[in-house]
Amino acid sequence: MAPIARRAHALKEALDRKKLIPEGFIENFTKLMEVDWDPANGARVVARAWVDPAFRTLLIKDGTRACEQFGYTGPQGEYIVALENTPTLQNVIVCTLCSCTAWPVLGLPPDWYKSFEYRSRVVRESRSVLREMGLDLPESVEIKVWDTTAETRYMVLPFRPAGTEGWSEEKLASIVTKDVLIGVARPLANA
Amino acid sequence: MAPIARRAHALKEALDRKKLIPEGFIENFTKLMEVDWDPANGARVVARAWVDPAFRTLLIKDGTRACEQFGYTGPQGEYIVALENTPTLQNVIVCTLCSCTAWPVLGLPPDWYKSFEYRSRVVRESRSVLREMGLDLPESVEIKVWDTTAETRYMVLPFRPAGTEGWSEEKLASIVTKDVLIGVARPLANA
Amino acid sequence: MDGIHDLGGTDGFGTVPHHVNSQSYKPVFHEPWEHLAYSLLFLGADHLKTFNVDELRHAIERMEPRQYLAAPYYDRIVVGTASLYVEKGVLTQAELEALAGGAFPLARPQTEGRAARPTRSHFEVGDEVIATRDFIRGHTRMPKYVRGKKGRIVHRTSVEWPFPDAAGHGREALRQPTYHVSFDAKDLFGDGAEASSVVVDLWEGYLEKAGAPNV
Amino acid sequence: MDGIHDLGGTDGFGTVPHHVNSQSYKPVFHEPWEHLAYSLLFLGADHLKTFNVDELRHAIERMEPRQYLAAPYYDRIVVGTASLYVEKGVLTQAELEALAGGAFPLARPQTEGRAARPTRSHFEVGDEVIATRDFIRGHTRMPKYVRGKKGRIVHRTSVEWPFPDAAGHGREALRQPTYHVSFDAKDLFGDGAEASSVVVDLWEGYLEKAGAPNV
Repeated sequence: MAPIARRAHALKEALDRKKLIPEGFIENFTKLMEVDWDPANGARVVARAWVDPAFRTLLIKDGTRACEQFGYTGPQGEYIVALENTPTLQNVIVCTLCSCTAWPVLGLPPDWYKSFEYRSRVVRESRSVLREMGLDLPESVEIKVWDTTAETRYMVLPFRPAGTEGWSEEKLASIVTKDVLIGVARPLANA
Repeated sequence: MAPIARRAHALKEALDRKKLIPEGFIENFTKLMEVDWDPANGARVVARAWVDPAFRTLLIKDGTRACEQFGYTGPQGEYIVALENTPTLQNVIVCTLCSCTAWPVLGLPPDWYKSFEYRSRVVRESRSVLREMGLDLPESVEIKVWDTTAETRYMVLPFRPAGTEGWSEEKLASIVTKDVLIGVARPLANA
Repeated sequence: MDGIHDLGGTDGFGTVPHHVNSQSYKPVFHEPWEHLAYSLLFLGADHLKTFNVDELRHAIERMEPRQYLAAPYYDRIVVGTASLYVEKGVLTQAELEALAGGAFPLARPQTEGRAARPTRSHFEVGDEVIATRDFIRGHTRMPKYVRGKKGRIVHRTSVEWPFPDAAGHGREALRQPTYHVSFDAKDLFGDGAEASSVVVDLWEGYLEKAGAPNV
Repeated sequence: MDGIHDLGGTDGFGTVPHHVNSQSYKPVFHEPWEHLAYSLLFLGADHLKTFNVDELRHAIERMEPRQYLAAPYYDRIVVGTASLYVEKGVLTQAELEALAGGAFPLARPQTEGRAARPTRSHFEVGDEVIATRDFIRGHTRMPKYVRGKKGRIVHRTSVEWPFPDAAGHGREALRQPTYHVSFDAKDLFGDGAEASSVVVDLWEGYLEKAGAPNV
């Protein structure tokens, strides 16, 4: 088998020779993926929900519309549902069948999210998987796993940690990481 | 990863250095595998059952004892059950979990029997698998698949084909192949 | 299909290769060819309309299982995408292999797929439903770990999408809402289950009202 | 365990690489090292009594799934056998790697296994039984495609064998008969099933009387 770098370039070259790739198409799409789709987007949405009760209500009722207010739309973001954590409930997102994720608000899925280890294990051994990854939840915290098997794209809405009173939205957003938005981490005031 | 030939020899060498391999152990066991365990054994059992009704009754009632009469005993042959075909019933043997087979009467399992293709498909798509392999059974023939998931070791007892009247046991045995004993082929008088 | 890709609940894999919050996630791509995987996929699915994303998912599922398991993620996207360009007649495998200077194995052949059953009345939030006992040879988005299991609807989508078991085969596909169905994790994975519940997003055609016969 | 080895019913694999009666099956081994796989396995299981064959099966199941799927058959036997010699303290992985002149990956770690439930009364030929809904993390010889399914007993063995879910972990194992349980293939694989029935050989501890609650 030819190495994957050679196969990937062969596919591009074959399409190019048939003039099927519009000028700038790959560059523009790559910029979307590398720059525009970013977990900082989701973090801004979460921070707003933490400081604005009306926005929080909208986010939970209609995540797509709430994210649209920030301009976070596009492929893999057409139907966004926010999953609200509480101190005793941790929501965790996976796609066991492939790799579906809310690109516009979370960015492209990270390698570990697409790993066979995560996909196979988190639905069955969620607590052990989270502990191994560094999130050791007490038994009193219930874990709910959301398998992204259709067109809904989930984002986790974490609960605002103690010690963040009076923080600006920007500072609040800074503790909401990609891992927090997937549900394998919780935000910390002293992170 | 070191190539498998090197890993296999390393395992032998490591055991050898600790003087754990008795003189001749590997040679004797290899002779058993290469020479003694042979599908010709099972073929002799089938031929006897075709010409000797009392033996046939014993084979069906207690396959282990019937095979013992020929000296076909040993590992993977401690509990032998013969599965009787009829013109409208084809028994087929598989081991979906690993590779279990009745070594003393069938010989070691062939590569295709141990293939992921056979193990995954024959329980679910038995008719298609047999057809692809060259045994195109009419719909009127029922297929029963036996998964060797415990210690029973199966052998298929085919029905004696027309056109073999008056044949010697030796000639009868000659049309009972390893594939016939596994159940993916039927014996033919004009093979 | 009950393929190697349907990984939920499979035992034997080791530790997830990540410690939380240890990565910046930049750069997004690690190899200079990786961005081509999604770019050329979206070229075909979005710009050229040569295939849809359900077909892409199915093309990846149709990879020979050993190839699927051995290939890194973006390699699988490249193979699935290339398979569809070839199956749709845009490119040939020979062209690709000539340009790659070596073998370029593509997905295994398609099966037929299946149409969605005709629309029935919708389910409501709170309804108990059973995931059908169907064994689908083609594309489906119902993971096998819910087959025949009882769950409760927690959300019905306000949008409808093409039934993937048809769309994934390039067939005309009815649109249906999907449902977030909450399953008790113990019903799915026995006493060792470590979540309280697993919520799966299922097309209407994958569901039957609980209490119907044969469930 | 619901491992990659539990292949019955998995979709996506191609044609069986064989045409009936086309091979002489001689020579039995195709590579000069292949006979070592079984010889050194039986050295450990039979002559040295270092481990049993159930443990060997489980050691192979514990191979990293990608390694399992990529390895030829006798390679898997070598890895399983070597893993047990190392786990039992007879050899070390370092010794093996030094002699092999390269990496010698072994099976992933064991779990605990489980004891058989205490003996009950036997089932009889003709009884309807249900394969338990257990999800076993360790070794088991009940393929997942029969879990929770109803079948009928066609034979009870006259011999009893160690319960593999214990024996496969080197634990003291109760002996039980096994039963040839005939399942309607459609119950196992839906309408596309192509056999009339699939008969699976199941230890007594894998079975419950049909009609018991929750089945």
